[in-house]
Amino acid sequence: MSILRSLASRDRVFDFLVPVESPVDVRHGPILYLEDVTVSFDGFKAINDLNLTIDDGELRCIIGPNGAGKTTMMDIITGKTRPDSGKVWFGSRHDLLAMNEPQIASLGIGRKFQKPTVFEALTVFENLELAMAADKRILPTLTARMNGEIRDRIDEVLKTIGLAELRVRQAGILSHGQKQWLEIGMLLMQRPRLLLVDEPVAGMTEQEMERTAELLTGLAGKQSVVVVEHDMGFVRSIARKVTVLHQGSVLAEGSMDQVSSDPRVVEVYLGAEAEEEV
Amino acid sequence: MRYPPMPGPAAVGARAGSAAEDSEPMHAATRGSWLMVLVLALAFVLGLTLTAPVSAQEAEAADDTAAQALLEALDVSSFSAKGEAIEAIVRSDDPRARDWLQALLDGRLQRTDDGRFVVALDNSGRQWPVEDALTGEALGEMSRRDLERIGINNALRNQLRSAIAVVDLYAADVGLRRASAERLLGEVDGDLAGPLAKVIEEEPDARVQERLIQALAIYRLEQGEFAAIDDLRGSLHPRVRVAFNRVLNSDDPALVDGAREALNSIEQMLKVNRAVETLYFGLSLGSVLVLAAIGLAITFGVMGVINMAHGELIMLGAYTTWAMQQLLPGQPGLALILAIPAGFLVAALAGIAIERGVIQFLKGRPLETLLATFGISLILQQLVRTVISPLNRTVITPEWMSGSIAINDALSLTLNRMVVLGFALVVFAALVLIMRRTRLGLEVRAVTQNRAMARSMGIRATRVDILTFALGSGVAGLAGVALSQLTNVGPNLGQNYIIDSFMVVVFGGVGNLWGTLVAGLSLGVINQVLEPWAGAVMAKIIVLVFIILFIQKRPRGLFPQKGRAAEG
Amino acid sequence: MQSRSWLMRPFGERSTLIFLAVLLAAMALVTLMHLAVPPGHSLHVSAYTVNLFGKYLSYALLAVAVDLVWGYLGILSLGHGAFFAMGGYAMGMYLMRQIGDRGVYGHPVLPDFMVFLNWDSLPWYWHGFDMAGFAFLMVLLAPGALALIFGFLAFRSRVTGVYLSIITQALTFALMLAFFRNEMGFGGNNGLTDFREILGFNLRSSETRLGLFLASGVALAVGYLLCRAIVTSKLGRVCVATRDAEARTRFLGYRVERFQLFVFVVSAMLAGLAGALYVPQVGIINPSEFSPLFSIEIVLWVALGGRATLYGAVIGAILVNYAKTVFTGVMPDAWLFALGGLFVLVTVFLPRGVAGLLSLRLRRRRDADASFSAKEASA
Amino acid sequence: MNASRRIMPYPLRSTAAALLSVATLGFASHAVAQQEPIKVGILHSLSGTMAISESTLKDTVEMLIAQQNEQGGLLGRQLEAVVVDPASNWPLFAERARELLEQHEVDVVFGNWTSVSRKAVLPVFEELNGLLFYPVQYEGEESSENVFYTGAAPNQQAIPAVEYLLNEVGVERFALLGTDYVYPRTTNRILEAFLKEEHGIADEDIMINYTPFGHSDWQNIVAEVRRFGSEGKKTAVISTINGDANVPFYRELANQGIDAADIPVIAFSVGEQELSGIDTGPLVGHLAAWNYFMSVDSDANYDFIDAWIDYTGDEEAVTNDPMEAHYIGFNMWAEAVRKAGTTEVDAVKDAIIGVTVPNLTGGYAAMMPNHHITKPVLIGEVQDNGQFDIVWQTPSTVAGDAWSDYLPGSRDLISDWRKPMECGNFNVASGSCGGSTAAEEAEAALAE
Repeated sequence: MSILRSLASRDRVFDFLVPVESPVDVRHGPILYLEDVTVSFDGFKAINDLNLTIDDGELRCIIGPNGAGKTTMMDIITGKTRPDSGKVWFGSRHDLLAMNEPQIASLGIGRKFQKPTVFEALTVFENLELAMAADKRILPTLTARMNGEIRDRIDEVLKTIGLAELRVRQAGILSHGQKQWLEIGMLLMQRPRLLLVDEPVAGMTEQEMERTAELLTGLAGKQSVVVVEHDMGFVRSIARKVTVLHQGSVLAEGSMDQVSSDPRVVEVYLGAEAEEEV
Repeated sequence: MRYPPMPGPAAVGARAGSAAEDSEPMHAATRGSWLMVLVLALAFVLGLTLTAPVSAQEAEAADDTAAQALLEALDVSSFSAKGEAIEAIVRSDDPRARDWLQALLDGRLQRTDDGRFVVALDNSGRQWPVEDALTGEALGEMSRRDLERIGINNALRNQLRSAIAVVDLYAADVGLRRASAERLLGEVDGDLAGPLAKVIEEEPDARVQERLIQALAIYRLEQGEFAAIDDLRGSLHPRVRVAFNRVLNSDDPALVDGAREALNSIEQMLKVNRAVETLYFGLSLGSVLVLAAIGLAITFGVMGVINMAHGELIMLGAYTTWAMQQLLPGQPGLALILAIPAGFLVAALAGIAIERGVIQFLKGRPLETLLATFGISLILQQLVRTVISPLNRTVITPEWMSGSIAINDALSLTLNRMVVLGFALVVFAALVLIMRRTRLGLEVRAVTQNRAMARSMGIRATRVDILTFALGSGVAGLAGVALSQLTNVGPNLGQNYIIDSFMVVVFGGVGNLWGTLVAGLSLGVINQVLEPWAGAVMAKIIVLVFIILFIQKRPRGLFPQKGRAAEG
Repeated sequence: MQSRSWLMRPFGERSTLIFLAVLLAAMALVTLMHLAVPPGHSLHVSAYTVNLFGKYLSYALLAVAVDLVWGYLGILSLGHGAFFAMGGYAMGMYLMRQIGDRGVYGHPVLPDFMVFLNWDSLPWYWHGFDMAGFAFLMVLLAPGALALIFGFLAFRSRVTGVYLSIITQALTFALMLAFFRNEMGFGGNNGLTDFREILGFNLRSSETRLGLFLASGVALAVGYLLCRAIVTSKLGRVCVATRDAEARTRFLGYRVERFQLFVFVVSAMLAGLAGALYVPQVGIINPSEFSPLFSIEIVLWVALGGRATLYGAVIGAILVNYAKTVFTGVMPDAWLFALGGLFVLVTVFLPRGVAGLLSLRLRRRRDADASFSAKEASA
Repeated sequence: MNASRRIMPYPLRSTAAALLSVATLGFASHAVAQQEPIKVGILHSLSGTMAISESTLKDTVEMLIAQQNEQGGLLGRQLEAVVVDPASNWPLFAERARELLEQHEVDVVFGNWTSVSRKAVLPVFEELNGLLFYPVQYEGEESSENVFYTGAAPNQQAIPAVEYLLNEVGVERFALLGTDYVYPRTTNRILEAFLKEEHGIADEDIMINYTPFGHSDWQNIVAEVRRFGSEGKKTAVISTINGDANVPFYRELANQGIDAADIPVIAFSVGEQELSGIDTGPLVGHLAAWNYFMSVDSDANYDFIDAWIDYTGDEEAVTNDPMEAHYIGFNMWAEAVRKAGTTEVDAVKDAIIGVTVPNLTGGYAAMMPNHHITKPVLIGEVQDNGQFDIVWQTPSTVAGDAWSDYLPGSRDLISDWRKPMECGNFNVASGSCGGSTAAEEAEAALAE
């Protein structure tokens, strides 16, 4: 009986029984490591033994036509979807498949959704406050107080994302672009080791795009960033290494020039655009 | 009237004394005396049937004053006196005797103010068509106010049935003979045994013969005749079992052993029957659940609308049935048939009204629809209370739906529930077809999958919503029509089913008709299997708790919708 | 979003202060008009009316409890009547034990219904209820425990939205059936009644009734403050976050199910407290308090008053029940029409309830608070 | 609405008073006293599930009041009905009772149907010393100084009915089916004890089963009864099944081929009104035990029925047992008021004991010292026209017994509200007032 089992695994009930999360171990290379991951919905293979490795501090762009499994891959990494088979490791110590979303998040994996999701009923300030890396168990949250240090961090991020003067506005009334920014801001507050960014520039103006590009490239090095994006221009502007997904598995990998010269890629994906661009 | 206004204790006491005598004839012990008389009468009736044409005229000519006297004797207050009067009628060689007894049994034998006896051919309504009990000539209609019924009690009913049974042994109609043979099982006594043996030899119909043999065998068994056991072996009839049990404490060891051995085999077969019966009960309860829930499976499952007024839509269907029977007095069957489309229509229209009036404003706010529709349910209930009546309404069960089909002597399946079971399956099949095969079904599925996309492909989503909701509501109406045959038709009818319906849908998996079917039937069976040892209440509680826990284990029910759409 | 301790925070809100002021004023006024004004005078408030108000206040507390989970957590519980009733039964059992040998059979220990159902000894779960302390503890723990178990199962398997509403309804329905059974030892359909005294005070004296009225008022105030403190804390904001974007909250590292469970249990305990105050004032508790209909009615109070404001819940509870008292008096048949109509109208035309009518002022106030916290933030 | 007045509920005023004291002056009228009419409170549910049964009782009392007023009222004062609606909600019953006694200061109350509602109002009537006339057959085990029980106690319905089955029908096996609440529970326990002790019926010949309110799926239980009845002994069902559950129950009986002649069902809570909602065809021959049937042949009854039909203006209107109980109760109260020359509660309470008024069955009903009345017990067989044919009745009237002789708990208890005893639960064994178990079980309890 599931209840009994869950009662048996008491760590899910009592916080103090949760083993202290050890810092991510990246001494031997990659920070994220997917091996032979496969997941299917009703027989349709969204991910088909996918292999992917992200190095510490790397900025990686992932491109691919619709239905290539980009979002599903993110779901798997963040624990939202369980793969049918395969391995997913964070550093060399944490098996992500054994964890749920909050645990993964608290390990330092932050995610920005394709569709910007912020807490519309809360103010910009409060959104950031909630995102902030802190003791997120019940009582500490209940008794949490504001202090100068926290404020400074929030202000800092507010500046970075350029929403300083909107801090007391409800997030619900922000423009689409502003929401994107706020969400990125929430990621920054989490101080993640690995950022998963799904289509960050959708619905952004040129200037906003540039700033986003700066931001992301700026983050790289301190943190590892994985960007899923359709906008080729944007990808070119930031990408060092690009991975092309097709039908749930890696089609090609390398620098933008390498992949865009890869005939298979051109055929399945860039082909169309290349012609347009000409 | 039985008793004049109550005077002092003494007088009443005396009457109570007579009341004690009233009950005399009902004790089996005293049956013999008048059964013997019967036999004599029979010999005669038999004789009649041999020389029919001649004796017919004689019968016509038979002295009506004597007959009048026979009937007069029935018109007394004391039941014992009536009992004697009935014997007298049986004893009289009057060919009309059976008709009188039957009329008396059905409460159709009436006395007019001027002392004539008439038989009401149909005693429903205020005006009854009657015919003269003696001459049999039709007397047109009479007001029930001008007629006084010759009342009988249970004791007399028993006496009459046995009497008629014996008469019917010689009836030409095999149906009557079968009925009488059934009746005589366990009623045979010394006086009847002799002639019965003769009847058996002459009986052409095998079934009647077999029955009569058993009937006789029971008597023989009681007389301690060992051979009788073989005639009775394998019969599941309760009376046979009773006979065997009686024998168990006889002093003839051989007989006792034979009886015990026979009993054991009977018990074995009964166990099987019991199981089949429980299964049937479960399925029929399940079919009710399915009927009640299937409409919800559409509105809730497909449209995601929590329609708390669903129960009241069921209620509307039931009331439509009642209204139909009011419109067509005397034809409950026809009314019921017509109520099926009518009930569907009424409920469907109500559904459309609800959808247009409230639900369309609450798109994407399921919890709010829950509250709003709950309000509607309250209004509908109170509406029925004020407009129609707070009292339950009488819905008549047509002949072809009452009674039960005997599978064997111990197992018989009730007809009304069998009809409902079948009805449920038909409705279900129809719905599945609509969803799978029709344009509407296609559009419905399209809209539920992806509203915007469906729109852009030119599907008028609003129209689909209306139709879907109307369909779901209409099916609720059908459920009401069926339920009117099983339970009260009253303002609270809906409330009793709404929670169960939701349980079934959630348990089966939202948006999955098959899930609803399986869930409904299985819950019904579980409930009925539990009931005998857990009791009705506990059974219900256990089922509820089971569902609650099940939802924890599988939040999306038995047959969840899979795939990306359902994720997160 | 101030830097003071979470418990003190509500006192920084204007709405809370206004609410407390009004509540206390009303209590004082009623007390005064009951005691000081001589009977027969038009301003006299009779014991009957005091009793009535006491009932309304306990309902109001119940509504606050429901608003906490529905308004801020987005969980529409159709089973809060169950927690209310359990608190009521806990109190009822204490009051039954207080009757002692004054029951019709004069049995020193067994309540009357047990005597005539021929029970020879007290069932185990009745022990201890002769002690006020234990009983009052149970008033909180019994509903709390039920909420803990039920919530734990429901939230960890992520049963949400409509499904949750429906199984909460199933829960209270199952409990109703169970309590109707006489074997349960809670008096079956007749429930618990014929109470004599509470903590030594005669329940049939108007002084005690006034006391209970005041107690309900205080309980409401405290409950309101507690809920306010919760919703203004960071935890409160996590709840709102969960309500609006559960998945997002998870990705931020919050164990959503635990926050839900915590608030759910707190709410259940408040409901239990409300029930415990309700029972001695109406003088009977029976399984009909478990009926799903009652639970849904509670939700209506909140909806009418306005979700996610807490004071809206109080307004709603008092309005609806007052209307009920009036309607069932003057035009009984119309009551269900009125109630049903309310359900429809409020949900369709008044999604933010009475409180929503003051929405303009509300928004201004919220901005005020926000800028206030902003000032603090930049300070 | 002739004599009755729908009053604005008091809370309206007092809230107004409490919250905006200005507006209230208009309402102060109730304090002004002149030759006031006698106020008769009516406490019957007019909405909710119990409205089915109770609303007709409200009309009955209003009719009786109207009739009384036509005869010049009481003590030269007019009677005035004060109607409130407890809406089938038990706590609300207590609240309304308090409203009647405290706000409207009624002189007497006629009301309640269910046991639980009576239990709910009991403390209120005792606290505020009111008068309640309770018209429904009930489980007994109660005798309050302020309540007069004009319905049947178990010994006025259940016991005689079972004796009829034993002696007249020759029943040897009994299936006791009931809805799971206090009335069936107590009645069945009394009957069980009675059958075993008085008639040596064996355990295996008694089957007891309880079902929830409004139970609708009777397949299993009826099948069980069928088996229970096919053991060769004459079997009868004693039904304390309540209200809505009856229709599906009788339907199932008929469909499974159980006929009144084979296994008669005798019901204690199915009367004319309930039958009006049932297709009586299948029920013909089944029994009911009451103290009154509409088919009773007496002038008093015919007058009452005519009056009732005039009052309701409904040709098909039926009368039933609780209506007769109110008829008796009302007349007893009126008689007592005349005797006492006042409506003052204590005076009426003393005066009413021993008062004798005609009942509708052509006899007389007397108020006993235990606040129960004498009644004849009638057994009727259902006819297909929805009426009952009276097939048997007790030779003389039976006095209601508050405390059953067949329950260990109440065997030694008697109730006598006359001076000097003035005790509702006097223990003849211990010779003390205050319950059966007070004396002996105290030690036992302390020993626990």
